[in-house]
Amino acid sequence: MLQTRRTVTFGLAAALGAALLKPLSALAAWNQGAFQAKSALDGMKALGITNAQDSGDIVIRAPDIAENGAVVPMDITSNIPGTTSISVFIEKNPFPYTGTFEFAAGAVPFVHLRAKIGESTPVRVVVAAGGKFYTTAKEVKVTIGGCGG
Amino acid sequence: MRQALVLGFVAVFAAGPWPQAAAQTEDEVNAEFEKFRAVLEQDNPAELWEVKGEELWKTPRGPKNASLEKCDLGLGPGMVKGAYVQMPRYFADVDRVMDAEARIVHCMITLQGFTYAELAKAPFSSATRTPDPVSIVTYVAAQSAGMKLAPSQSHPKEKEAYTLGKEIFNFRGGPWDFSCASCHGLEGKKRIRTQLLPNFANPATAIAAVQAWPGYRMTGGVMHSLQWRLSDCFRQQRLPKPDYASETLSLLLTYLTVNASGHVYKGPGIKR
Amino acid sequence: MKLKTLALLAGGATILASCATGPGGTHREAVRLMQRDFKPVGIAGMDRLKQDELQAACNKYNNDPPKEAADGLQKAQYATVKWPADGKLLGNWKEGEKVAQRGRGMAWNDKPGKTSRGEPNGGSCYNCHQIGPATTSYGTIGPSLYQFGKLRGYGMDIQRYAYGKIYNAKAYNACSEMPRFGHSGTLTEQQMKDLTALLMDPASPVNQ
Amino acid sequence: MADPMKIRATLQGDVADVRVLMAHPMETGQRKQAGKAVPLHFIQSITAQLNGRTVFSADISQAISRNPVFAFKVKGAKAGDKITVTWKDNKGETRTDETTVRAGS
Repeated sequence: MLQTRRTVTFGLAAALGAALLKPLSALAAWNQGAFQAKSALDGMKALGITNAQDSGDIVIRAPDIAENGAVVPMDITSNIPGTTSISVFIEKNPFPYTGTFEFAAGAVPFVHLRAKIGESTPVRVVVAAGGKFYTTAKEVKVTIGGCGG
Repeated sequence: MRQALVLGFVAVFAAGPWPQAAAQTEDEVNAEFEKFRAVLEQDNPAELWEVKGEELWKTPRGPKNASLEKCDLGLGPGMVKGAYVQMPRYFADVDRVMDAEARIVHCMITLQGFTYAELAKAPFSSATRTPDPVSIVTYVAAQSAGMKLAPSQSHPKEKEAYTLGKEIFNFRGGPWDFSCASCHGLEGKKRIRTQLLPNFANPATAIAAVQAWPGYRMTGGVMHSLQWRLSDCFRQQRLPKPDYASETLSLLLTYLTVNASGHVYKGPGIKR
Repeated sequence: MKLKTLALLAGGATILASCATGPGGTHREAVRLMQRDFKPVGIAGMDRLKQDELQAACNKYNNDPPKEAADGLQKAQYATVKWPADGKLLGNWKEGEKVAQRGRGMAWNDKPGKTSRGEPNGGSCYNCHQIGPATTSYGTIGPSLYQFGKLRGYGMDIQRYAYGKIYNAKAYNACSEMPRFGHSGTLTEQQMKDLTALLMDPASPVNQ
Repeated sequence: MADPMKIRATLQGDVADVRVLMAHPMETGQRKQAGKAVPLHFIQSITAQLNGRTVFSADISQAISRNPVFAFKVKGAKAGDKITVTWKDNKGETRTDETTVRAGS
């Protein structure tokens, strides 16, 4: 009984949440499989990303050497026409898939985010545009710091 | 086919080399840090506590159900704008010099009825809790953003605070013989690991002691004030622990802030 | 003098201020306030605010003692160095590298001889010195120790200098900023031998 | 109850530059407090609307920094338009805040 009620309540909340959040095409549900993948490649597989082509039209602005791995700022811009989403993979993190950002109704394919980076790593970005995937990567180093600043 | 595509991806991954990090020399590394420090400052989570601090300042709270709008930060009751850059300063009601957070704590005790013991019990932020005085001092500091540091040195006790603060800054003790000056009294752009050590005894560089505090610390993702920073310095000096909002810390802050006089204070910042 | 007294009277702060007039008086007053305002935490007891002869002298001379005073202080500090009974000064450089990297120990949450994590105390060497070539995030408060033995020779005199300097840096430079790792009980004899090996073993990466 | 977000939306030409600060611990599940691991607790989804129409959305992991900061840009916005941002975390907690688009300086 309790079980059922909880399910119902949860179901309702989820439905309400879904209505409120109005997810865009691909983001029907938070992709647990992709987020729990231990490699960028497995994460991409779970997201259905295949055959991504290297592209010079994706710009990642991130530090060459991050002052603090707990907060690494990045600006990611796609200059590929028809861009619908930007996905980020921090390859050497325990769970590399960091997120997907979707753009609609006039949103410019750009996002600023700040991520935790455990050790020096390539940051790989995959852009979806016109049903195809494009990719580039940037190496970010993480250093050992001093005291409290 | 699918397999081939996935393999193709592996090839792309393995192909490397990744664009080599261009920054190499110390100066280039520091320039890189500075560039992205500016990016981080543009949207600083410290603003979240500034908002919270303003609410705490204006809301009646504590056993006496009073707001802090009668708190005198040196410019008269309730005057917040520009108060932070003129502290530490002498307050006749306590007959001593107080820094901003010490004064806020004093007001919370006298106006709102909180006790020192409860405020000093866990005075520093953790991942899950930011003490009220930290949020309030963040709000107060933000109301002085863009103003020049001008702590008063007209009262004899303010002058005395400077000389005593200087002694505390230079006091060598503990098992490692450290003083504040061991790290922060050195000329020549010295570093601990990769962290630059500005000389706080030199008026040209002393601004670094107080600039960007209160600050959002990236390590741990917490809001910290100068009270925390000084306490942590003494921990790293391997000395015992200074009392929260104590006179000793106000004296030390007087020395540091007077040395930084004339420099523009940019408001709550972001720290490593 | 008269002016000063007048100013003090005007401020109404006579008693406190008058004992803080001379430099020694200011120092004493600062120490009194610190002793009042600090509390012991774990191994960091209030005794740490009591300066020993060397610390007091360095404060008094603003870390720049006249030669005669410096000589006397250094002689007294040199006498504190306990040399290993077996006469051997070189341990294992690989262990020394770990001690050099580790920066913890002796603070509020640490234990006697151990860090809060239960590791042996560190020497914090890389915080201030360049040492092995693999570590690029090193500090610059102290001189570079890269190729320490290669540049100075591997003889017993240099070994003794390295060990003695780690044990009590003040035996060589009275008001050095470097802690006295043996004298303060921070590092064990074996740890100091391992550090000496890191600097002096021809096989250590430091000397490549 | 989660603390409010701080949202700023400023026009640059006809593009609204939207910057969002969120108060959230973004616990990775790896951090230990008093010897015990702090459970995973992080924002999973973010949606932003311009006058009720979704323009930007994100699914994210615990690798996003504590107290997250995001910025995005929306073309065709006008001063006075309403920007609404909602986040939802893995414990089902959610928070919505809004602001109006302001003319650039």
